Amino acid sequence: MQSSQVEYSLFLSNQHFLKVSSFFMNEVLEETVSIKFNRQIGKDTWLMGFRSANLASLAKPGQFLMVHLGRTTKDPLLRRPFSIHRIQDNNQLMLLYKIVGKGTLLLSCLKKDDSISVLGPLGNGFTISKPHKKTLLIAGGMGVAPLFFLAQSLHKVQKQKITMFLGFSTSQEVILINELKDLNIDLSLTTEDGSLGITGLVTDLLDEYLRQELNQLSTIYACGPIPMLKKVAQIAITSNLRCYVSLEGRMACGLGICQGCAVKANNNKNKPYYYVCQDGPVFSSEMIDWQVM
Amino acid sequence: MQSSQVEYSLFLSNQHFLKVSSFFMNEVLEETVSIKFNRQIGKDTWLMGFRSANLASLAKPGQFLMVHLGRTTKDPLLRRPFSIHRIQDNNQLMLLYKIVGKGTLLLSCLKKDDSISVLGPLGNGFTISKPHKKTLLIAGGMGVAPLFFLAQSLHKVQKQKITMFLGFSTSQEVILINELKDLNIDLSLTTEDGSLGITGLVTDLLDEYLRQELNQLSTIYACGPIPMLKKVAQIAITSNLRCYVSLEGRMACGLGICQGCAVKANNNKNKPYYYVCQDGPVFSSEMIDWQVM
Amino acid sequence: MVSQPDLSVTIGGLKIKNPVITASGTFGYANELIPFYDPSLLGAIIVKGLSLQPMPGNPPPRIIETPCGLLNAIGLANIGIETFIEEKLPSLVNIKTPIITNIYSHSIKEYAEMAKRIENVDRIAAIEINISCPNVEKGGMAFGTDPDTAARVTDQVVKNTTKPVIVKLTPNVTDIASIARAVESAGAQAISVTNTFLGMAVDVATRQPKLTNIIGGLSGPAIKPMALYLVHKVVTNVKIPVIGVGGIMDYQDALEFIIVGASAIQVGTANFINPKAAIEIVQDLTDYCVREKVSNINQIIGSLNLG
Amino acid sequence: MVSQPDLSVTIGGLKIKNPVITASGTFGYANELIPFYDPSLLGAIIVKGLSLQPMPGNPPPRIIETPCGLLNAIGLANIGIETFIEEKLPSLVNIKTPIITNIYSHSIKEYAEMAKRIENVDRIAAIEINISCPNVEKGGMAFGTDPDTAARVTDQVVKNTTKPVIVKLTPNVTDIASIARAVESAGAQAISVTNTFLGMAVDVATRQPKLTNIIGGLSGPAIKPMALYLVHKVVTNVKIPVIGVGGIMDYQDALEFIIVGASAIQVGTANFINPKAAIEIVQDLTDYCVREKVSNINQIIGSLNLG
Ligand SMILES: Cc1cc2nc3c(=O)[nH]c(=O)nc-3n(C[C@H](O)[C@H](O)[C@H](O)COP(=O)(O)OP(=O)(O)OC[C@H]3O[C@@H](n4cnc5c(N)ncnc54)[C@H](O)[C@@H]3O)c2cc1C
Ligand SMILES: Cc1cc2nc3c(=O)[nH]c(=O)nc-3n(C[C@H](O)[C@H](O)[C@H](O)COP(=O)(O)OP(=O)(O)OC[C@H]3O[C@@H](n4cnc5c(N)ncnc54)[C@H](O)[C@@H]3O)c2cc1C
Ligand SMILES: Cc1cc2nc3c(=O)[nH]c(=O)nc-3n(C[C@H](O)[C@H](O)[C@H](O)COP(=O)(O)O)c2cc1C
Ligand SMILES: Cc1cc2nc3c(=O)[nH]c(=O)nc-3n(C[C@H](O)[C@H](O)[C@H](O)COP(=O)(O)O)c2cc1C
Ligand code: FES
Ligand code: FES
Repeated sequence: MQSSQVEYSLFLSNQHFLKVSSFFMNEVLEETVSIKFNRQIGKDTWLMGFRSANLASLAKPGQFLMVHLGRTTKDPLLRRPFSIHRIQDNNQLMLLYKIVGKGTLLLSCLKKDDSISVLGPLGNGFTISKPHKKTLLIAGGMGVAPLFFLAQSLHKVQKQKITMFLGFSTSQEVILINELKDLNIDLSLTTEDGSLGITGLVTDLLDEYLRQELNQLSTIYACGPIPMLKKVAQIAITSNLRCYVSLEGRMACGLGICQGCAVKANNNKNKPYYYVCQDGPVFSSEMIDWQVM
Repeated sequence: MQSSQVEYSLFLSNQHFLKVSSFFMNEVLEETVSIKFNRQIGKDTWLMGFRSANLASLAKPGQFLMVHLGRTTKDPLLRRPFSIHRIQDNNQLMLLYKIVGKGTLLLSCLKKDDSISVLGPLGNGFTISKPHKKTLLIAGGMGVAPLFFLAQSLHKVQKQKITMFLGFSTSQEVILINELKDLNIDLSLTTEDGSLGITGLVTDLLDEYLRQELNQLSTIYACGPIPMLKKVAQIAITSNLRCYVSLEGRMACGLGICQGCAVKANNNKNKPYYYVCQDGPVFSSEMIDWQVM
Repeated sequence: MVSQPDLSVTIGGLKIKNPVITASGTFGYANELIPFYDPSLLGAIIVKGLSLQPMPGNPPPRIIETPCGLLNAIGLANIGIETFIEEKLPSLVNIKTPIITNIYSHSIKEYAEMAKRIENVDRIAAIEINISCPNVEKGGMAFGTDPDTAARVTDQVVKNTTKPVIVKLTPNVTDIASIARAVESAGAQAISVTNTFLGMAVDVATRQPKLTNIIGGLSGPAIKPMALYLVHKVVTNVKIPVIGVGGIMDYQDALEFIIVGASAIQVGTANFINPKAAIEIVQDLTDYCVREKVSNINQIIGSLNLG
Repeated sequence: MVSQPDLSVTIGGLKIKNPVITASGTFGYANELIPFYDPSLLGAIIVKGLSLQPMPGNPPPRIIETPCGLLNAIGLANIGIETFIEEKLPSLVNIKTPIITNIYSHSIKEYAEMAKRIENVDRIAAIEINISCPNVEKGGMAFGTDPDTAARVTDQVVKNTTKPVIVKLTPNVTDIASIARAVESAGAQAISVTNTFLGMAVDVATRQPKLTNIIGGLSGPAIKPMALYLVHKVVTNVKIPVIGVGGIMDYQDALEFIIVGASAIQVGTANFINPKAAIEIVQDLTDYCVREKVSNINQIIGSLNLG
C-alpha cells in the first residue's frame, strides 16, 4: 500500500524529476520532437531539422543525440547515435546523416511534422582551445557533422582564422561548402577521385600545412574514418600537437550502462577500455590505442 | 553453369510468369500501389484508397487482399488481411479498416503517395444468388467492409430491393449510411447502446423480418463477429435458408501454404478443417462447426 | 558479358542446381505458389511434413505473430503419406526440380515404414527426417533431444532407403553438436539446422495462451542469430553437408549461413510474407556471384573469416 | 477515488515494493539513470555482473542489432567485487530500494568466496548467481547446463551467505526444468529465467563475425516468446518464486510473465531504448491494477487460464 503510494507520487510531482537529475554531471533530456524539414543534400546524405529550445541551450559541440523512430515498431530496435550537427536561432537543431542501413533509411522517409524521440545531449563534447592561436579542423565524410557545430562556436570566440580540411571520396558527396565559407573558414577540399578540389586524402595536406603553421597552431580537431584519424593522431603526436578526435562506436544505450561502445585505451592501468558515449565521443588522441583500431 | 542459365532466363522473359500462372484456378497478383487517400471516417475506423486496374478487374465481392507495409522494417512481420471494401471507376480499390493493433495503427499513419504492397485478390468470394428473389445482408461492425462491395455488385444485377441490417456498438462507430442509401438499399441500423437507430443487435431484427419475407427471400449474406454469425447461421438452418457467412482467421500467408487459418468443418470426413484463405473466407453456413467457434 | 556463375551444390549425393530450398511446412505441397514463379527454378522443394496416417492438426488459433517472429502450432496437419504419393505427386510432373519429403512420426517403427513406402517412389529425391517437431502435445521433442534416440531413428530410416537421408535437428537442446555427430555416424547424408524454437504467448485481456496448443514453434527473423550460431556449431562438428534454416528473408541472410558453412539454405516463413522470396534469393545470389566474381558458389561455402 | 493497489511481492524472503527489477548488465551500477527517475521507486535493482577480479571485457564490436534483438558479447566487463563494494556502493546511499549483486565466476571456489565477501555487506540485499553467461570464451555455458554442477554452485553460495540466493538460469539447455529442480533442492530461494540465448551474426561484406567474440547473447523482444515458455516450464516444476526476464519492453509484456507465474520481472534491453522503461512499467502496472480492480498483484501471479 504505502510503497505504491510513493511510486504514485513520482508522477504527480515533476519537481521530483528535477531534484534527482541534479545528481548528474550534465543534464540529459528525452524529448519527442516534430521534424521541421528533412531533405537530401548530397549522395545518400540528408539534413534534418527540428525545434527544441531545451536541447539547443544544453548542447555543446561534439555531443550527440540518440534518436528513436517510435515504439509502434520494434525494428529497428535500438536508438541510433547522431552528432549534433548545427544549432540555429538558439532553438533549432540539425542532424546531418548518411543512409547506411535500416535506421537511417527509415529516418530519411520521415516528413515534416512527423515526430522522433531524441535523447541527449550526450557525451563530453570538444574542449575549446585558446582563442588567440590557430585551430585546424579535419573532416572526412560525415565527420563534418560535429565539426560544423564546432566551427560555429569557434567562429564566435576565435580571433584567428579557422582552417578546415574537408575530404570526400567523390564530388557527388561534397556538401556544406557555402555554409562553411559563411563561417569565414579557410577551407581546403579534397576528393579521392579528384572530381572536385585537390585529389587525394585530407591527411595529404597535413605535412605541408604543418611545415608552415606548426608554431601558430594550438589544436587539431578531427572526425572521420578510423584510418584518417589514425594518421592525424600519429602526425599530431610526432609534432606534439594537442589533437582531439571524435570517435564512433556501436552503441545500444548512449548512457554508459550497456558497455557496448568500448574503445581500447592507450596503456591505462585501471581503465582498459573507454566508453565512447561516456568518456567520449571526443578523445585526446594520445588516449587511444591506435594499434588495435 | 547450364542450370543457372535456366534460372537466369526466368528473369529475362516475363511471358514465363504468365504461362505458369495459368496453372492456377484464379490469378493472384502482388503489386506495390501508391495510396491515393487514407482518412478516418469513424471511431478508430479508416478508409484507404489506391489505384490498380488489374486488381480492380479481377476482384470479386468477398475476396480479400494481404497488405504489407514494406520490407525495411520486419515488425510487423506478416501481411495483414483486409477485405476488398469497394471498387470505384473500375480502377480504384478501397479498404475499410479498424485500428486494433500494431499493423492497423501503422497503416493509419500512411499518407497520400506512400506505397504498400498488396497481394490478391484472394479467397473464393460470395456466390451471387438468383436476381429475381430478395437478398438480406447482415453486417456487424467491420463486417460491413466486404458486404459493401457485395451490395455494389448486387445493385447492378438485382431486380429486387436489397435489405441490409447494419449493427454497431455505439453511434460514433456508425459509418457509410449515405453511401449505402445511394445504392438504394433498404437499410436498418442498430446500435447496442441505442445511441442511434434501433437499440440492440442486428440479429434481433431477424425473426420479425423472416416472419414477413421468408418466402420472398433467397439468400442471407452475413459478416461480423462470431456470436452474430452463429446466431444468423442457426436461424438460417432452422428456416432452411441459403446463408453465406464471411469468416476471419489468423493468417500468415493467405495463400493456402501455412495452414494457419483453420476453421472446424461441420462433420466432413476427409477435411476436418477448412482454411479460411482458400476454402473461404465465404462459407455456406452449414459447412462450419459452430459449436467450437 | 560475364559468364554465368555455377550455383549448383551437392547435398548428400543429391546435386541441386542452386542452394535455395523451400522449407517444409512453408511451401505447401509444392504447387501453391506456381502463380508467382516456376518452382522448377528452385534448387529443391521440401514438401509439408508427412505422417503415416493423415493428421487433422491443432484447433485454431494456430499462429500468432511475435516481434519479428511467427509462433506456430499447426500440429503437423497433413493428408498422410499415402494420399500425398497417390494424389499430390502426380500433379507435380511439371515441376523439374528435386522433391524432398519431410517425414514425422511418434514411433521409430513408423519412420522406417514411411522410408520403405517412399523407397520405390522415383519422383521423391530424398527424405528429410523431422525429429524436432516442437508443437505436438506430449513430447514431439523426444527424438531430437537425445543423441542415441536421434541416431536410432536415423539408422532405421537409412536402413530402409537408398535415397539420401537428411536429418533435421531441433534447436532446443544443450549440445546440438553431440546430436549432429550421432546422426552423422548413424548414416545421415546431410543435416538441416534448424527447426523452430519453443515459445509461448499470452493474451493479457483473457489471460489465456494465444495458441490453443499453449506452446508453439518460433520462426522468422527473430531466430536468425540463434540458427546461424547452431549452424556454426554443427559445421565445425560434422563432415556431412549442413543445410541452414532459420529466419532467412533475403540473399544477404542466405549468404550469412553459406559463409558460416551451410552448403544450402532453406526459405521458410519468408514465403508467407513474400511469395517470391525463394526465387528472388536464387536470382540475387546469382547477381551477387557475378558482382563479386565468384564463378562457383562452393568457393563461398564456409569462407567465414575468423581473422 | 480508488484505493492504491498493493504491488509488493516477496522473492525468497526479500519483500520488494513492486515486482519490477532491473536486469543485471542493463542498469550499470545503479546510478546512471538517475537523471530520468529516482531508482528508489523500483522494486529492486540488480547491478552489473561482478567477478572476484576486475574484468576488461571483450574487444569491440561488442554489440550488434538483429531483428527485434540485441546480440551482445560484453564479456562481463566489470570493476570487480572489491572495488564495487568499496567505491560504488557508498555512492548509492540515496537509493532506497534493495540492491542485488549478480555474481559470476569460472570456479565454484570463487563463487563461494564472493558470497563470503558479500555476506557482511548490509547494503546488498540478495545475491543473483549468473551460471549462464554465454558470451565468455571457453564455455561460460558449463555451470548452467548441467543439473549437478548448477546444484553444486548454488550449494556453495547458499552455504556461505544468509542472504537470499537467486539462481539465474541459461535458456540454452534441453530440459530447463531439471536444472530448476536441481538448484531448488540445493537451496536456491528464487530462480531468474532467463539469461540470453546464444547467437551469431556475420558481416557479408567482410565475411567476418560481426562480434569480435564471434558468439554473443541474444536479448530483447525477439526472445520474449521463448523466455515466456521457459518461465512457464520452470514455474510448473518448482515451488520457489520465479523472476521472469526476456524481452520485456512494457507493462503488457510484464503481465504476460506474471500471468504465466512469475512473481517478479526484470527489465533489461528496454532500459537502453527507453531509459524510463522500468519506472513506466511500475506506473502502468499500478494503473492496470486500478483499472482492473486488482487490489493485490499477487492475485494475478500464475492466473494463466488454460480453459
Ligand atoms: C557518437 C556517434 C555520432 C554519430 N554521428 C553521426 C552523424 O552525425 N551522421 C551520421 O550519418 N552518422 C553518425 N554516426 C553513425 C550512425 O550512428 C550510424 O551510421 C547509424 O547508427 C547506422 O544505423 P542504420 O540502422 O542505418 O545502419 P545499421 O543497419 O545499424 O548498420 C549498417 C551499417 O552502419 C554501420 N553502423 C551502424 N551503427 C553504427 C555506429 N553506431 N557507429 C558506426 N557505424 C555504425 C555498420 O558498419 C553497419 O554495417 C554516429 C555514430 C556515433 C557513435
Ligand atoms: C479474410 C479477412 C478479412 C478481413 N477484413 C478486414 C477488413 O476489411 N477490415 C478490418 O478492419 N479488418 C479486417 N480483418 C481483420 C484484420 O486482418 C485484423 O484486424 C488485422 O490483421 C489486425 O492487425 P494488427 O496488426 O492491427 O493487430 P495485431 O496486433 O496483429 O492484433 C491485434 C488484435 O487484432 C486481432 N486480429 C489480429 N489479426 C487478426 C486476423 N487475421 N483476424 C481477426 N482478428 C485479428 C487479434 O484479436 C489481436 O488481438 C480481416 C481478416 C481476415 C482474415
Ligand atoms: C507454419 C509452419 C509450419 C511448419 N511445418 C514444418 C513441418 O511440417 N516439418 C518440419 O520439419 N518443419 C516445419 N516447419 C519449420 C520450418 O521448416 C523451418 O525449419 C522453420 O520455420 C525455421 O525457418 P524460417 O525461420 O525460415 O521459417 C514449419 C514452420 C512453420 C512456420
Ligand atoms: C549488454 C548486456 C549485458 C548483460 N550483462 C549481464 C550480466 O552481467 N549478468 C547477467 O546475469 N546477465 C546479463 N545480461 C542478461 C540480462 O540481464 C537479461 O537476462 C537478458 O538481457 C534478457 O532480458 P532482456 O531481453 O530484457 O534484455 C546482459 C544483457 C545485456 C543485453
Ligand atoms: S552505448 Fe551503452 S555504454 Fe556506451
Ligand atoms: S493463411 Fe496460410 S493457409 Fe490460410
